[in-house]
Formats: sequence, C-alpha cells, structure tokens
Amino acid sequence: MYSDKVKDHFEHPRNVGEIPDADGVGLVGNQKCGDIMKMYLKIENDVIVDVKFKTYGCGAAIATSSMATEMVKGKTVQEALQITNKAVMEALDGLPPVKVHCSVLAEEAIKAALEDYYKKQGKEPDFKATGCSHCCRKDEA
Amino acid sequence: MYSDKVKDHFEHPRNVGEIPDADGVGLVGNQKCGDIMKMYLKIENDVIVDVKFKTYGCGAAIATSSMATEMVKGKTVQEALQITNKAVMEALDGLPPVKVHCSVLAEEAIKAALEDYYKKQGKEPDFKATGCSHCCRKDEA
Amino acid sequence: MDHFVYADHAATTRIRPEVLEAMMPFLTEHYGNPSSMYEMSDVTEMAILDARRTVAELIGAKPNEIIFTSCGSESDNMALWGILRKKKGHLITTKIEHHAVLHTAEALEKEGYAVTYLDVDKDGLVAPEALEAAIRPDTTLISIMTANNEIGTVEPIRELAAVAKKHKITFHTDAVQAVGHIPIDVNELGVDMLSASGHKFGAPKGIGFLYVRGGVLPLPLIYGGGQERGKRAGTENIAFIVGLAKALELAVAEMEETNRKLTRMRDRLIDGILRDIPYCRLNGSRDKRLPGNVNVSIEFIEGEALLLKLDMAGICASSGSACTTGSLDPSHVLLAIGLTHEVAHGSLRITLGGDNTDEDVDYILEKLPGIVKYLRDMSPVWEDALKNGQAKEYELCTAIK
Amino acid sequence: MDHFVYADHAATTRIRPEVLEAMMPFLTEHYGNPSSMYEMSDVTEMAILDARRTVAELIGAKPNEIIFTSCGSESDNMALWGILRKKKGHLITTKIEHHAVLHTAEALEKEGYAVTYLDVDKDGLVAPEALEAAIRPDTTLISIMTANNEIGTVEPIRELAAVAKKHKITFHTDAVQAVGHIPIDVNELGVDMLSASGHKFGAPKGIGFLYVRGGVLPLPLIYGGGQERGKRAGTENIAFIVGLAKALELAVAEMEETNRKLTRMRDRLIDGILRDIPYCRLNGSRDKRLPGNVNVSIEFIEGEALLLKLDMAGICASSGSACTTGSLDPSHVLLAIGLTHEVAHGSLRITLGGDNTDEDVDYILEKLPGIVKYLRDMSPVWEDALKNGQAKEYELCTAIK
Ligand SMILES: Cc1ncc(COP(=O)(O)O)c(C=O)c1O
Ligand SMILES: Cc1ncc(COP(=O)(O)O)c(C=O)c1O
Repeated sequence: MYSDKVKDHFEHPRNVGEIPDADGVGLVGNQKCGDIMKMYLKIENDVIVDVKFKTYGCGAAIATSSMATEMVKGKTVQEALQITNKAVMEALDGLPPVKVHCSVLAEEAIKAALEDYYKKQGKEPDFKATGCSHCCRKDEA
Repeated sequence: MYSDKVKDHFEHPRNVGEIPDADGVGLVGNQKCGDIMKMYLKIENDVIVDVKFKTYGCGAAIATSSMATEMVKGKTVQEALQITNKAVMEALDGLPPVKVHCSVLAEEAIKAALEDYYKKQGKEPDFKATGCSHCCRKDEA
Repeated sequence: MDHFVYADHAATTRIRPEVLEAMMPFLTEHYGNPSSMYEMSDVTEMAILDARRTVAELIGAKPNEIIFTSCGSESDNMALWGILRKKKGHLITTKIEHHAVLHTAEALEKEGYAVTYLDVDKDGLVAPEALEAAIRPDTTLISIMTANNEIGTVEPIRELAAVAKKHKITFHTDAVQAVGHIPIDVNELGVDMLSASGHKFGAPKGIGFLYVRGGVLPLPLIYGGGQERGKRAGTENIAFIVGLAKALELAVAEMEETNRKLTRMRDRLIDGILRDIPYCRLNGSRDKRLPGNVNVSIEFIEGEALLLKLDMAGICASSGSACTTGSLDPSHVLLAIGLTHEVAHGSLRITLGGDNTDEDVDYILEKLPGIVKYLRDMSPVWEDALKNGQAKEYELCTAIK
Repeated sequence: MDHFVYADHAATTRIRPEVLEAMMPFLTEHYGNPSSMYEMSDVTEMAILDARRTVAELIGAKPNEIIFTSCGSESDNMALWGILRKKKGHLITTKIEHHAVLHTAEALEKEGYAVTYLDVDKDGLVAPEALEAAIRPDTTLISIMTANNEIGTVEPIRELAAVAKKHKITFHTDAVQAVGHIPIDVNELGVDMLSASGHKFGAPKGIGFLYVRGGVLPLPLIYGGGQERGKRAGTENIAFIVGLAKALELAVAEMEETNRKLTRMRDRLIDGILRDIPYCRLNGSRDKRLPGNVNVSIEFIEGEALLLKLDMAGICASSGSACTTGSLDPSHVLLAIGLTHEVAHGSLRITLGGDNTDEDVDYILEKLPGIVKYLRDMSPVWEDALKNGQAKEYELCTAIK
C-alpha cells in the first residue's frame, strides 16, 4: 500500500528527536484522532539550519514528517512556507488516498513551527497553521 | 440420484409393449403433468398371465412401471390389488422423495387395469383407481 | 461408453487449466487477508486490483464499477434489492428471466413492490415498444436479461436500454449467459448494471460480479466490512476473483474464433435434429441466438427420460421438463414463448462449449434419433397419436450412421 | 528477515494442505452442476450431501439445518434480514458485534426496524440480565456473537440463549470466531441460528454456512434456483463446500490438543508482554477467552505504525487503531469495553493458530518491547507523558534476548 519511498522514510526516519533550544516548535494533530506531529526548527539568519521531529501516528504520518524535515532543512523561512502537502506527497512518490491528510499534517507542522518562530521573534505571522481537521481514514481494504 | 435397481429397470425395462386382446387396460396420469402409464393385463382363471406397459414420463415413471409389471405377473387379481406403491418402491431400493408419486402412479395403473378387467367381466369393482393427482416434482437440486 | 460429450455448458463449465493455474498461488502461499496491514497482504490486495482492472477493461467499464460477488444469483439479487430498497418504486422485468431475477421479483412483490412481467414473442424476444408501454411514473428499475439461458435468445438490449435511458430509469441486465460468450460493452449497450457469473465461462462456481455504473448507487445486499468499497462485505475470495478475471480474459481473446466454430456446430446440430427427428421444433430465435445453444421440443416423449437415455450414451444435456425444473410446471420460458405443457415437457437443451468438437456433434446426431424413437415406441402418447392420425410412423433417416 | 511469524489467524488462515487436496477433484474433473440430471453430476451432488452431513454432525445439527453461504457476512445478513423481514419486529444485539451484524443492524434501523445494542462490561461480556431487560413484546430476534473477533471474549451463549428461549424469541449467534476453535454444539448452546466462515479454520475464503434450526424459517437473502432447499440460490461452490467440511473435521479432531498448546502459548505471550512493556493492558476477559487471542493496548503509540514495524520484523498482526478500522474511530469493540480513543489507537491483536510454535512466541516477545520503545521514543505523546509525570522512563527488561 505504501511506496518504497514512504517505506524507506518510515523504516529510517530522518531527523527524529528534539531540539532543546529550538527557535520554533510546532505541534499539530490530536491523539484522539491518532496523529500528532511535533516539529522543532533551529533557524539562523532566516535559514533553517536544523530540524527535528517527533510523531505519534501511522506509517504515513511518520514518513511524511521525516520527508518534511528533509525538505525544510537548509531552506529559508519563506521557502519553507511554500512547501505544500502536495510537494511532500510527490517527494514520497505518492500516498494512498486515505493517507493524504498525513501530508497535510506535515505541511501544517512546518507552518505551526514557523508561526511559533515568528511569535518568538515578536513578528506577527501573515499565515496560520490550522492543524489538521481530518482524522486517519482507511476507506478501502 | 437413482438406485441401481431403478437405473436397471429404466435401462432395461421389462414388459414394454401392448397386448392387443388385453383383458384389462389401465391408463393413468396426465401428459400435462408429464407422466402417463398404460398397463395391459392378460388374465386367465383370475391369474395375471401376461402384462405389458407403455409409459410416457421420467426415469422413475418408466422404472416403476417396469417393476410393477414384474410384480403383478403370475399373481392373482386379489394379490395384485394388494400391491402398494411402497412395495414397488422397496422393490426398487427406494426412490428420491420427489419421485415417490411415480410409484403411486404405478399402483394406480395396476388398479385401473384391474378396474377395467372387472368392468369387462361385468363385475362391479370394490376399489377405485384415482389416477395420480400429483405432478412430477423435484424439490431439491 | 464409446464417447463422452459434455453438452451442458449453459449449466456450468469446467475450470480451464490456465485459470486453475492462476488461482493456485492464492489457494496456497498467498493467503493474506487483503484488508490487513502487513506486506504479505499486498499480494492479495494487488491481485484483486488487477483482476478488477482486467474485468472492467474487458466489458468497457471502470475498475471501481466492478463489484465481485459470490455468484450470478447474488449479483441479480443485489441489483434488484439494491435499487428498489434505495428508491422504492415499480419494477419491470420479463417472463423469461432466470429464477434469480424472477423469484427475486416475486419476493419484492410480497414486500409490496409493484412488478410488471413483460411478455415475449414466439422467439423469446422482448419488444422495446412493449417495454415503453409498461413504464409508469414510479418505475424505478428495469431488468431484462441479455441472453436467455434456456432458449439462447439474445435480446435487443441496446434498444431496450435506450428506452430506459429516455425515461431516466435504471437499467439492469442479467448477462450471466452472455459475458464471456458474446461481445459485451456496457457503454455500447448503455446498461447501468450487469450481472455475470464465472462458472459459465471457465471460472469456478461461486464467483460472479455486478457491474454498477458510476453514480448508480444500489444499497448493499451483504452489509459488513468495507470490502468492495463498502458495497459487498465478506473477506474476498481472492483465488476465484483472480480465476474469474483470467477466464474472462481467455474467453474474450478467443471469442471470435470460438464463436465461429460454435455457430457452425450449433447449426449443424439444429439442422440435423430437425431433419432426422419428425415432430420436433426449434425453440428460440434462429438468428438472434447464443452461438452454442440448441433447444428443441421433441413431441410425445418426456425430457427427463430423454436426458437419462442420453446420459447412458455418454451425452450430458438438459431439459425444461417439469421433472427437471424443480416445480410442478415445465420451464416458464418455454411456456412464455407459447409452448403447451405437453410440448414443453419434451424439450432438450444442448449447449456447446469451446472444447466440443465436430465429432461430438456427429455423435449426438448419431445417438439422439434412435433414443427418441425408442422412447416414443414406449410412449402411450405416441401410440395414441399414431392411432388418431396426429402422427405417422417413421423410419430413422438413413443419413444416421 | 531472520524469522516469519503469521499471528493474525483471526483475520484469516491458510488453507490446510489436506483441505486443498480434498477440494482439487472439484476444481478439475468433477465439475458437473449438482442440479443436473446426468450421472456426472451425482459426484458433485453427493459431495455436497456428504459435506452437509459432516458439518451438521460436527456441530450437533441435522444435515438439512445447514445452509452453505459464501461467507460469514452473508450468513449474518441472512440471519438478520431473513428473520426480521419474515416477522417484522425488534432486534436485540450488542455493541461489540462484527460489522457484518452491526452494519446490518444499522441498515435495518434505516428500514424502520427498532434495534437495541446491548452494552458489555469491561471484559466485553454481555449480561443475561441486561438481555432480559431489553426484551420488548415485539422483540423478534436476538443476535449475540459467540466469541469476539478482536478481544477474544467468549460470551455466555447458553445463558443468553436460555433467556431468548424463555421469551420464545429466535436466537442467532455469530460464531465465526468460534466454530473450529472451541467446542460448538447447537443443542447444548440452545441457539436457533449460527453463522460460521470457513477461512477462519483452514478452509478457503469465500465459503461459510448458516445453521438454521428446523422450524425456524428465515426468508432467503439470495433468491433464485432451488439450491440449499430453496434457502440460498446460486450454483454451489462445491469445491469450497467440500473444503469447509474437511477443514472443520480436522479442526474438531485436533481441537483439544491444539487448544492446550494455543492456551499455553497465548498465556506466555500475555504474561510476557505485560511483564516487559510498561503502560500496557490486556483487553478482553482473561479466562473467558479464545485460546489463540492476545489483545493488548500499548499506550503512547499508534497501532498502524506498530504493525508496520512488526511486519518489518516478520510478524503479522493486527490492531484496532482508527488507521486500520476503516472509519474515523478506533475499534468500536475497544470503545465499548471502556477504552479511550487514545488507548484504543495503541491496540495490538496477536492471534495464534495451530501452526504457530513456541519459537514464534519467543520471537514476538523478543521483538515487540524494542519496537514499542522505539516508537515511544519517537512519540511526542510519550515525551509529554514523561515530562508531566504521567509515565516514567524505563529500561527494556533484561529478560529479553
Ligand atoms: C465475528 C465475525 N463475524 C463475521 C465475520 C465475517 O466473515 P467473512 O469475512 O467470511 O464474511 C468475521 C471475520 O471477518 C468475524 O470475525
Ligand atoms: C441467466 C442466468 N442468470 C443467473 C444465473 C445464476 O447464476 P449462479 O448459478 O452463478 O448464481 C444463471 C445460471 O445458473 C443464468 O443462466
């Protein structure tokens, strides 16, 4: 059901962990629904120099978190904000339809971490992480 | 579905044919229902000395006709009247439940032929062939 | 027995070796439940996806329009109950449907649904005008079979479905005898739902499918797990699903050639029987006919006895006689085309398949007339007919070897 | 992969070689339609008769009380629709039924039938008193499963059926997880109807049966031909019917020995998991439990990820996590026994079968704690729990190899 890329990122997730002195931390999802992502960003001169994540959730949630961290690393904040769930999915060679929401969660985790970064910097973010309103769904066997 | 005896009597029916100068002829059944038996008896000194039949009908109808002719041959009229459908069935090692009515038809064919014999003799029969009211039925595949 | 001829392919067919081969892995090592998470189940999940795609392509449908079922009867029941329970209304069907439709329609009547049973002509054909005339404002579903299982008549489905479409009524066709036998394209036919059963074309008994056009949403017949996109619950019979797809693939690939051969053999049989056996008629349309179907009524004899004698000669066939229909009456199809009970009892159906040969045809033509003669000679009805001049004594045609 | 352990026998089982062997003739040379007249079909007709007799004997029923179906879901649907459509009324079932019953009950509700869903206790047990209290004057059918497919709880069916009998209400039990696994005698249990599915005990997927006590007369679910004495239409899946009978025969013959072994392995697993993994609980009754069922909730992690990690280690299992239930919510069974969504998401079901070994148990106990630790270390929920003192950091038990 999962692509080889997804499997690889699930099996060997990149950037797992915490950054104790992170410049931005984003927490999205909901344990009741079965998916929580927490993303830690270290930002220097507007560039994301380090990133870590922790995820509670299904295989796709872990893989998209992992891929998302890879994608933001080295990017400027503005570039990182452009990363869409679609881009994450594409980078993973696709997700089963029922797992698309996991990629949305990853996009939101980046946004939420950057929102936190803006706030910590005393800036008003001109975007808003909405978290993820959908829960994990497997429509078809 | 049929016993070996039924198969044998169907494959090699005994006493098929007509007796042109029969002393009693019985015709029972109904083509609409799919079963007709015609039985010819030659009777001398109250003993059935010859018997023939013609049957239009299923395998069980032909086999029971054949068996019934075998059973009446050599019997007295009174003995022949005692032959029940059960006896015919037993002689054939049984019939499928849905074919039981064929044995009833055979019993009735004997009765009808004897009724005809009585009438030809100017005697009032103290029994009556009812023909067969059931049609061929196969309840279960 | 000097020869064995299986000539009852409309009843069921043998599983083709290629089909069995395709199924075997799923009866042995690949046993994972397709709904499970682990990789072992990817194989079975993919196998079903592939089979669905194959079947869809072969009938011009989309994969998600195919619902696998356990048989043709289930497909028919699902179509009728599924649409009518969803949108209560009037059903139009015909008098010559298979019992899977007919008895379902009767059950629906008992539940309070109105049903119209269309008449057919002497060939078994349904007239589009008759269909149109039967439509009521509350008509919700029309169900007319593609090809009749007894007399082989192929209905004008495209014209009938067009009538339904004009009135925006869902159109279902029981194509159990047609799929794998004659070209079927759901879009060309214009049907909304179509039933098929694997064992009629070289797949095993116990697998079928229902095509349901996107947007047509029957209620399930079997509720439960999310299999078949929630339309049909039950852990999937993967092996048979794979087998059905394989069998259909083979049947469609070989259809043109097979049908050329079947048509030739069928016509030889029909002509030979009508030539060699007096007091005998062909049932069903001569030209709008399934390639492998022969159905004749042979007067003055009864069908079951005929089948048994044929069986003893190594020939497997079937009949619409009451003794074989499971009811008091002979085939409702034969009665619907105007046969009397008497004539219907003497019916014989021979259905050829791709594995039959010209020798089989010769053999049937060699054996049948003698058997008929034998049974007639034993029949009091024949005796009567001879006596009252209804029939004439005949010699067996010298053409018979 | 150093080891492969299939431990999802409640999902499905592999066809046993003896079963496949028994089926093979009916997938090859014996293909005659059992309804046909010729001798070739006697073999298939007899095979079904034999299978019916075997199955009946093994559950204490009479042959004509067995109706073969295409799966457990069909059996359940037939029982519920068949009784309720016949005699409209109120249905009592439970909150922990399989979807084949639950979704059918919901569909019945949409058709206007009243349904009561009984609560269960924390072990998943239904109380006979609760059943009795739910009975209404118009209650027509009670349907309570024999054993739960997720948590393995075995219900007090004899007591529950006695309540039904006292009130003269038809009692159906979904015994899909019980037949072939624990002793089943329909008379001892006192049930009127019982559903089973072959693929849960070594027969193929796509065959099941419904036991219907003589005199109890549900309407058919699938109308059509006269197969199964008119109770279930469709050309019979002879091969699978034969396979089901063979599989049940083997399962019953070996049951005592197998269950001794399964119970021992199961208990070893439960004890080992509870010992080696903190923040973990057993779901379902400890003693009224299927011999092969282990179901635990492991906090702070999510079930699908756990299954994938186990799969990578060569272990096939299942979970009641929302990600695997096909709905927004985790398993309705886990919620019904009082688990929160959070805890239910972290559930793991391991179901052992006769082919599992002690080495398999060792292997699971070796791999599982490390995988759980790994996922917890990656889980922000675990991080939180540690920070707010809800949980304590732990070392893996040294007992683990
Ligand atoms: C308790 C229970 N009932 C019904 C079913 C449905 O069986 P099947 O998948 O054969 O339809 C299952 C298994 O899936 C089950 O565990
Ligand atoms: C026209 C038609 N419809 C439906 C069926 C039922 O198919 P099945 O036996 O697979 O249920 C058959 C064959 O028996 C058939 O010929």
